[in-house]
Amino acid sequence: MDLRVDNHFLTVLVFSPLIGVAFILFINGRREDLIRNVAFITSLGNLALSLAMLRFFRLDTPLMQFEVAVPWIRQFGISYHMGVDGVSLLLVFLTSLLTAIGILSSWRYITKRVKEYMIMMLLLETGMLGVFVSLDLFLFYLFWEAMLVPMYFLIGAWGGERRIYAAIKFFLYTMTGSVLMLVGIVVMYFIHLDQFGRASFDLYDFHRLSIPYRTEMWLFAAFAVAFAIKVPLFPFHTWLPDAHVEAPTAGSVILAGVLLKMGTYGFLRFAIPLFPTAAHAFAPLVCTLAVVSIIYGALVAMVQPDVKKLVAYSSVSHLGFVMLGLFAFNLQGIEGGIIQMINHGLSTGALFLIVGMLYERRHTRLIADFGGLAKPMPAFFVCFLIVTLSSIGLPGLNGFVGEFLILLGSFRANLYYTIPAAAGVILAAVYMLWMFQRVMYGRADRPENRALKDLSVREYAVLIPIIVLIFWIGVYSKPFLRTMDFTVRHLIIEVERKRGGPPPAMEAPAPVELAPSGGE
Amino acid sequence: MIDYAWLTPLIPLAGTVINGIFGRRLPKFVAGPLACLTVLCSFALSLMVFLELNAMDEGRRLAVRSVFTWIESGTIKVDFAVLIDPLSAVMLLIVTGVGFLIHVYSLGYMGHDEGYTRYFSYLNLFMFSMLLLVSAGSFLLMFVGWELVGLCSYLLIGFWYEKKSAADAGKKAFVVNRVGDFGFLLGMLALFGVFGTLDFEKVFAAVRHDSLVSPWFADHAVPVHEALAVATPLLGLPLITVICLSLFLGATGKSAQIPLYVWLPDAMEGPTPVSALIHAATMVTAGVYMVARCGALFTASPDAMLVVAYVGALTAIFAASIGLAQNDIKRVLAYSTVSQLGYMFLACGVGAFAAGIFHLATHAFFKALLFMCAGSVMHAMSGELDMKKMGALAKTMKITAVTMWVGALTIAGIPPLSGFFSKDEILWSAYSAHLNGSETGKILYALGAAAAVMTAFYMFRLIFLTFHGKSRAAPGVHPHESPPSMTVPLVVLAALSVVAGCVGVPELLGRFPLSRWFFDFLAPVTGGGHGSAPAAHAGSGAEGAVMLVSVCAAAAGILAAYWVYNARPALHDRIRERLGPVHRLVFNKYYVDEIYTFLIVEPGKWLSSRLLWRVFDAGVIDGVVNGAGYLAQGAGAVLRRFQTGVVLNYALFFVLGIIVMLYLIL
Amino acid sequence: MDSPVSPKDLALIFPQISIAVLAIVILLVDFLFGKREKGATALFAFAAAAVTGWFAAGLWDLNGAAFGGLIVVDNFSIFLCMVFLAGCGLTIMLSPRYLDLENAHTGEYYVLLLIAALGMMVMASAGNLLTVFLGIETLSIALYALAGINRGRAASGEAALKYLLLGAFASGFLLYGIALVYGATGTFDLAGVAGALARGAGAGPLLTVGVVLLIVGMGFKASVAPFHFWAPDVYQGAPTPATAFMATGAKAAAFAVFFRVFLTALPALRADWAPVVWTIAVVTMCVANLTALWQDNVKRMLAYSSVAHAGYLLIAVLAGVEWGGPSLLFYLASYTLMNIGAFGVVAAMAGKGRLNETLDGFRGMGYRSPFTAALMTWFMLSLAGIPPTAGFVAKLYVFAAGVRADLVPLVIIAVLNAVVSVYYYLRVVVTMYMREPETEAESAAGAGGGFTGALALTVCAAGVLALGLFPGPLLKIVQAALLAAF
Amino acid sequence: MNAVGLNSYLFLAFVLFLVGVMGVLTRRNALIIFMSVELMLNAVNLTLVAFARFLHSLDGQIFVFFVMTVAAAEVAVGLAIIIGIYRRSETVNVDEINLMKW
Amino acid sequence: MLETVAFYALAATAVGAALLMISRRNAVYSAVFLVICLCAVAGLYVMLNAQFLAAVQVIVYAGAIMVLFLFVIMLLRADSPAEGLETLSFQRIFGFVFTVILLFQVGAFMKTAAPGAPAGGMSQEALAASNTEMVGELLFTRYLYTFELVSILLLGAIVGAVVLAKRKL
Repeated sequence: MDLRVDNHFLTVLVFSPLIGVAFILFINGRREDLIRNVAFITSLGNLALSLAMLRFFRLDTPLMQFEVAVPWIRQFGISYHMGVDGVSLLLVFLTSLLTAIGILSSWRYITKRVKEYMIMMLLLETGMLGVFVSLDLFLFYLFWEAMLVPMYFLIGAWGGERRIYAAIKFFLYTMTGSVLMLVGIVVMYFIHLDQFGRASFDLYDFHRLSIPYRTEMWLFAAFAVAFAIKVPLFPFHTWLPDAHVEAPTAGSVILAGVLLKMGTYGFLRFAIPLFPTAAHAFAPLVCTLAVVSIIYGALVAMVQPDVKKLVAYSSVSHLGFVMLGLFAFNLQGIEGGIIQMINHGLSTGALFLIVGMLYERRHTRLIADFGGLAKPMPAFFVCFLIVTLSSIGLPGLNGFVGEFLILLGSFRANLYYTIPAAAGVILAAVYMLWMFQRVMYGRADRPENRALKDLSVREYAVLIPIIVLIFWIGVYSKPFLRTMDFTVRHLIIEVERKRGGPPPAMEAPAPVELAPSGGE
Repeated sequence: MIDYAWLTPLIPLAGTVINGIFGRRLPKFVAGPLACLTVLCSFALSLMVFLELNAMDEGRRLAVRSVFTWIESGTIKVDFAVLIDPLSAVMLLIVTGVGFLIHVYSLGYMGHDEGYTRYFSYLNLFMFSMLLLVSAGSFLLMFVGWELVGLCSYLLIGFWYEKKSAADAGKKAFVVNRVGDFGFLLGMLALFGVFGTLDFEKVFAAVRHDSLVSPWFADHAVPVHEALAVATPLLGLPLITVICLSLFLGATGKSAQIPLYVWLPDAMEGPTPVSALIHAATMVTAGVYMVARCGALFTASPDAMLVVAYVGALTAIFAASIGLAQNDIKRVLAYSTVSQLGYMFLACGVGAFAAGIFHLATHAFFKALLFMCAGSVMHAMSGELDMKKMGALAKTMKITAVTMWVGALTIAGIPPLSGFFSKDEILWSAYSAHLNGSETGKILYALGAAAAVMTAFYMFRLIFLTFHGKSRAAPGVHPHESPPSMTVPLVVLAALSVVAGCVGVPELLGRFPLSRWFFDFLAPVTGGGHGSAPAAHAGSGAEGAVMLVSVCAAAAGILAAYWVYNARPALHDRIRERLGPVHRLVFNKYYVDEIYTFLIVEPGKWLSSRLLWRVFDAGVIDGVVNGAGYLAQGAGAVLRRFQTGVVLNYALFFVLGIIVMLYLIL
Repeated sequence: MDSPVSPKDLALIFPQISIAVLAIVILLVDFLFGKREKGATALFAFAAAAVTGWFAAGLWDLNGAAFGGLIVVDNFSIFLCMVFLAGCGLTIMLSPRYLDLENAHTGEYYVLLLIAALGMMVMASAGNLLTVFLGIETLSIALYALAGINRGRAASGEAALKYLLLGAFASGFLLYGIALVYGATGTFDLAGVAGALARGAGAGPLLTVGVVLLIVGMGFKASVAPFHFWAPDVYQGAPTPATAFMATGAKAAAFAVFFRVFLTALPALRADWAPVVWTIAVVTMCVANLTALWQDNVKRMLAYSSVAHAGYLLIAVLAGVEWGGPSLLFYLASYTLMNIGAFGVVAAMAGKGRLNETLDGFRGMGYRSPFTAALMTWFMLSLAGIPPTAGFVAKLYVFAAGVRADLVPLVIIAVLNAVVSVYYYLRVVVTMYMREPETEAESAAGAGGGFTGALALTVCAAGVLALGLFPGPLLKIVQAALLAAF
Repeated sequence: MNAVGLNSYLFLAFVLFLVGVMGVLTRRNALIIFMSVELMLNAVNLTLVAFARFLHSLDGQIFVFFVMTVAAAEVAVGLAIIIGIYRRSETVNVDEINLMKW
Repeated sequence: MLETVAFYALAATAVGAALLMISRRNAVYSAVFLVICLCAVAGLYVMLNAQFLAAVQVIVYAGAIMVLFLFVIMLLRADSPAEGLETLSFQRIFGFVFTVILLFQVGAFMKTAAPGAPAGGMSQEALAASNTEMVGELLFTRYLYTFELVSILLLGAIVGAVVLAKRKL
C-alpha cells in the first residue's frame, strides 16, 4: 500500500493515557489523591481529544480520516496504520468518555493500591482505543490481546470474592477465541503474499484478496468465534456474568461499555467486509444465535438475585440485538447496530455505575437486600429510573432508536428473526422493572436502607454526562446517525460488490410520494 | 396557531422539567399551580388550534408541521412532526380539557401528600406524552407517546411505591402494555416494509389512492391493494389483516381489552385523579384513537374489523359482568371503563369510527367525573374503598352525591344525557352494520345491549351502596365534603356530561344547529360520517326501536339495583347464596389473573430460574466451559503422575517413546 | 601433506578458541580470589563472554567451513553463538548473589559455564556428526557438573545424577543413530550424508532407524516428550542461574543441531521424519502444558513451560528452511531473553537458606517488590505470548511458518496449547498481585537479585519489549542469516 | 572377503546394545546402570568399527576413539556425582533418589 | 573358518558376560563381567582391523575406567547385595518387555542391512597394515580440531569431577 502519513493525531489520542501512566509511575503510591487527580486529568485530556476528533470529523466521505500509516515491521509488511471512520468514531468517543467516568467513579470505591489501579485503567484505555482505530490486522491483534491484561488485573486485583476465577476465565475464554483468529490472520497474510507477492497485514490490502469459498468459510469461522466470544453471543457468554459480577465498578462499566463492543465492532470491521460471502452464508446461524441471545439473556436475567449479574445477562440480550442488526446487512440494521452499541455502552455503563453506588453504600448487590430506596434517595431514583428506561428501550431515550432501527433492518432482511427479537423487548421490561421495583420501591424495611445518602456531587458528575447523552440520542439521533451514514453505505456497497450479488437494495422500499390530488 | 400546535405537548413537558429538577426546592403553592398552568396553556392553545381548524374549508382541514428530524437512516426518516386534523384537534381538546380539570382537582386531592411535586411532574409528563400521542404525525412518533403514556401510567400507578401492591400493579401495567406494544411495533415494521414511510398522511394517502409501492417482499412496484393482499407465510392471512391485527394487539394492551385488560383493575392502586385522567378519560382511549386514526387501514380488512368488533363487544359484556360483583368502588369503575372501552371498539369494528370517538369524548367526561366523585368519597372516608363500609354519604356530601348521580345516569344511558346519545349511536351502528352478513351486527348489538343493562345495574348498585341506605362506616371515620378545588371540577364535568350529547344527536330526534356536528367534523378523517349513514337504509323504525330498548335496558338496570340494594337490602345476600359458584366466579374476576399466573408467569419463572439459569446456563453451557478447564486439569493430574521422580521410570518412557516412534516410521 | 590448519580455519573458530582459552585463564586466575571474592571471577567470566561475543560478531557474513567441514561457521551459527553468549553473560550476572546465598560460589562454576557455552557454539556450527556429538557432550558434561554444583542441597545432586544417567542413556541412542547413518551413507559429514542420500544411496530401514535414534538423541537435549522427563527434575534441582542457562542455551543449541541435521543432512527423508516430529510436537505441547497446570513450584513450572516451548519450536523445524529457520532463530533469541528473565526472578526470590521457589513465596510480591513483580509479570506475559512482547512476535512467526508449511492443524493445536499455558503463567501473576501472604516467611520472601541480577533482569525485560514492539531489525538479521546459511 | 559378514557384527552389536538397555531399565544400582550405559556405548563402538571395516573407511574408528574419550569423561563426572550422592544419602539406589517428582 | 569360530566364541563371550553383568546382584561381579565383555569386544576389533582401538579398549577402557569403577564400588561399599526385586518389579517387567520389542522391531534389519558404498577409498590391506599409524595421522590432521575439542571436554570433566567430589570447596 502507499503509505500516507496524514498526521499523528490518532497516535496522540491513543497513547495519551500513557503520559499519565508515566507520571503516575513516579508518584509515591501513598499520595493517592494526587494519583487520582493525575489519572482523571489524563482521561479528561483524552476525552478532549476525542471531542476534537468529533468536531473535525468530516461527514461527507466514507473514507478513513485522521489516517496515519507508517511502515513498522517491514519484513512482514506490518505498518502502523490507524484511522477513524463512521464505524469507529463514536466508539472511540465512548471509550474516552467511559474511561473518564470510570476513573471518576473509582474515586472512593478504590482505596487499595490506587496507583496500580489507575495505571491499569489508563493502560486499558490505550488498548481499547487502539483496537478501534487499528487498520492493520497485526496492530489490531496486538491491541486486542494486550488490552486483556489490564482488564485481567482490574478484575483480579480489585474484584469481589471470586475475582481470580472470573479474571482467569475471562482471560482464557477470550484468548481461546482470539488465537484462532490469529491463525486466520496468518492464513490471510499468506494468501495475500501469494496473490500479490508482497507481505502485508493491512486491512486495505486484505480487502482486495480473492479467497476461495471453503477457505473463506473457515476464515470467517475463525474470526467469528473470536468476536462472538467477545460479544458475547449465546452460547459463548458464560464468562460475562462472572467477569461482570466480580469486576470493580469501573471495570464492569468498561467491560460492558467498551469491551463487548469490540466483538461487534470486529464483526463489522473485519469479519463481514473481509468475508462477505461467508458472512451471508453464516447469517442464518448468527441471527439465530442473536435471537436466542436476546430471549435467553432476558429470561435468565429475569431471575438473577444479584443486580450485577442481572445487568450482565441483560447485556447478552442487548448485544444480541446488535448482532441481529449487523447481520441484516442493510443500512438500518447496521446503523441501528452501531447506535445500539453506543446505547448499550451508555445505559449499561450507567447501570453498573448505579450498582456500584449501591454497593459502595451497602456492600451488597443482592436485590433482596434492598428495597424502598426511592424514599431516602430521590435523585438517585430519578437517575436510576432514566437509565433503566433507557435500557428497556423506551422511546424518547437512546435505547429505542437503536432497537427500532435494528428491528427495521432485520425485518427487511428476514422477518422470522424480527418477531422473536421484538418479543425480547417485552422481556426487557419485565426483568428491568422487576429489579427496579424490588430495589427502589416498597418500604425500606432495613434501617440501613433508610439511612442511605443521596447522590454526592461526584456521583452527579459521573451520571449526568451519560444521562444527557441518553436523552440526546433518544430525542435527536440524527447527528449521531449522520456520522456513520457514508461509511455504512460504502460498506454495504462493498460487501455486495464483493459477493457479486445484485446491486445493494439500499433504496428499497421507495418512500411513497404523496399523490398530488390527495388528502388535503 | 396551527404552526405552533407542536407546542401543545411541550408546554407540560416544561412543567415536568421544572418540577422534576427543582421540585424539592419549590414551595407547594408554586409547584401545583404551575403544573395546572402549563396544562391550561396547552388547553388554550388546543382551543385556538381547534377554532382555526374549524374555520378552514372542510376539505382542507389537515396540517402537518415538522419541527426537526429525529431519526434518519437511509430511507427511514422520521420527523418530530405534528399532524393537526379534526380527529387530533378533538382529542387535543378532550385531553387538555379533562386534563386541566383533573390537575385542578389534584391540587386538593394530593394537597397533603409528601410526593406532591413528584406527582405533578409525573402528571405533566403524562400530559406531554398523551398530547404527543394524539398529535403525532407518524406512527413512530405516536409510538413514542404511546410508550411514554405507558411509562407515566407505570410511574403514577406505583406512585405510592411503598405499597407493594401499588408497585406490582405499576409493573404489571407496563409489562402488559409492552405485550401490546410488541404488536404495535410489528405492525409498524410491516407498514414500513410496505410503504417505506411511517408518516400518517403518506401511508393513508397511498391506501386511499392505491399508489404504487415497493414492499420488501416484491422486487418491483405494485399497487397498494395488491401488496396488502399478499398472503403472509405461516398464517395465510392477507398482509393487511396481519398488520391491522398487530396494531390492534397494541390497542388491546393500551385500552385494556380482552385479553390484555388485566392490568387496568390493578391500576386503581394509583391516586384517584390518576385513575380518572389516565385510566378512564385519556390514556386508555389511546387504542381507540389509534384504531380510528388507522381507519383507512382497518376498513381495508373486513376480517380485522370483525375481530375488533367482537373483541369490543365481548369485552364490554365480560367486564360489565365482573363489575356486578365487585365491592371496591374504584374497581367497579375500572371494570366499567373496560366495558365502555369495549363499546368504543365495537363502534370502530363496525366502521363507526366517529361514533367510537364520540363515545370516547362523552366517556372522558362522565367517567372522569365518576372517578373524581369516587375520589371525593375516598377523601371523605379516609381512603376507604370498600363499598360495604360506606352508605348514606349523600347526607354529608351533597355535591359529590349529586354529581355522581349525574355521572351514573349518564353512563347508564338515560336521555338526554350525553351517554345516551353516544351509546345509542354505537348500538345503532352495530345493529345496522353489514358485516359478514347482517346477523353478525345483530349479535354484536345484543351483546352491547346486555352490557348496557349490566352497566346500569352495577352503577346504581354503587350509588345505592355508597350514598344511600344506612351508614356502615367504620367507627372514627367522619365523612365530610371535599374542598372547592375538588368539587368545582366535579360540577364542570357534570355539566359537560349533561350537555355534550347535543353535538351528536341522531337525526331521528330532530335536526338543529350542531346536532350532527361531531360526525360531520370528523368525517374527513373517519371516512364519510358512518354514524349517520345507516339511518338511510335501515329505516327509522328500527332506529327508534333500538333507542327504546336502550332506554328500557338502562331503566331496568337501575330499578333492579334499587330493588336489590336499597329497597330490600337483605335480598342480595340471598341472591349471592343462590348463585353460589357463579357469584364466586364473577367475584373472582373469572380467575383470569390466576390463569395468567398459572399459565405464563409461573412457568416463565420456573423455566428461567430452574431450567435456563441453574440447569442450562450454569450446568450445561458453563459446565462445558469449566468442564474444558477441569478436563485439562484432570489430564494434567494424570500426566504428572508419570513424572514419578524415579529416573528408571523415565528411561522406561524413553524406550517406550522410541518403540512408538519406530512403529510410526517403519 | 599440507598443514592441517589454515589461517582461515583458525579465524573461523577464533571465538571458540577465545572462549576455551579464557576459560582456562579464569580457572587459573580464580586462585587469586578468596572465597568471598568470587564476584571478581564472575566479572572476568562476563568479560570472557563479552569478548567472545565481539569476536563472533566479527565473523558475520564470512560463511565458510573449516577443518574439512567439521565446523561450518555461517550466519546461522554466529547468530546462535551470540544468543548463547548473551545467555551466558546474563546467567553470569544472575549468579553471584544466588551462589553466595547458597554457599556454592566457586570459580569453577564460571569455567563450567564457559565450557558449556563452548559446547553450544560447537553444536551450532557443527558440520559433521562427530562435531555434533562432541559438542553435545562438551555441553552435557559441563551441565551435569553445573546441575550438581550446589552441594549443599540434596536436590542438586539428585538433579545431576538424573541428568547424567538419562543423558548418557540418550547419548547411547544418539551414537547408535549416528552409527547407523554412517553405515548407510558412509560418512559423518552432514553435507556428505545429504549428497549420498541425493544420489539415492543408503536409504533403507537401517537409515530410518538411525534417523529415529537421532531424533531421540537430540530430542533429549531439546527436552521434547517423551524424552523430557529429566527436565523438570533437573531444572528444579539445579542452581537457578544454571537452570536458566540450561533452559535457554542448551535448548537453543539442541534446536540448532536439530535444525541443521534434519534440514541439511536429511531433507531427503522428510517424508519419513516429518510425521514423527509432528506427533512428538503435539505430545510435547500437550503433556507439558497440562502437567504444568499443577505445578506449585515456579521453577518446576518454568521447566514444564520450557518443554512446551520445545513443542512450539518443533513447528519451526517442521516448517523448513525458508520460514521455519528465521522463525526458529527469532524464537530462540526471544525465548532466551524471557526465560532467563523468568528464572532470574526466581533466583532473585532466594533468601538466606530459603529458595522461595514455590508460589507461596510470591504472594503479595506485587506490592512488596513492585519492580521485580512487574518484571516477572512481563516475562510471564511474554512466555504466554501476549502482545506486545517478544514472545508474541516469536510465536506469531513460528505459527506463521507452520501455516506456510500447511501445518494448520498443528498450529491450531499449538495455539490452543498456548491458551492453556496462559493459565499457569497467569497463576504466578495472580499470586503476586491478587493473593496476600499468609505466613511470616511468605511475606518476607524477598526479591532483590543484587545489582547485577537486577541489571540482567532489566536488560531482559527491555529486550523483550524491544523485540515485541520493534522486531524489524532482528527479523532482518535472522532472515539474512538463513539466506546465507542454507 | 570375510568369513563373517557385516550383519553378524551388526546384530551382535545390537544385542549387546539391548543388553545394555535392559541393564539400565532393570537395575536400581546407579553404578550398574552406569556400567550398562558403558556397555551400550561399547556396542555402538562395535557397530562403528564394523561399518568402518566394511566401508573401507577409517572415520568410524576415529569416531570410536572419541566416543571412548567421552565415555571416560562421563565416567569421571558420573562417579563424582554418585560419590556426592552417596555421601549425603548413603545410597546409590536410584529409586530412592526421588525428592523431585510430579 | 578360524575367523568364524573366533567370531562366535568372542560373540558368545561378549553377550554372556554382558548378560551376567546386568544380572549380578553384586556390583563387583558386574564390573568384572563388564571387563570380560570389553575384552571380548576388543578381540572383535582386532578381527575388524582396528588394532589401535583394540589396544585402547583394553588399556583405557577395561583397564583404567573399570578400575575406577571398581574403586568407587569399593569406596561406596556398594558391593553388598542391597537390591530388592519386588519394589521394582513392574519396572523390570516392562524393561524386559520393551527390550524384547525393540529386538524384534529392529533386529531383523540388522541381519539384512548392507552398508553404503565404500567411502574410504583405502584397501583393507593397507588399513590393516598400519592401522595405528593411520589413525594417529588422521587424528592430528583431519581431526585435529576435534582432538583439541575433546581436550577441553576432558578439562571440563576434570573441573566438574573435582568440584563435585571434593570434600570441601
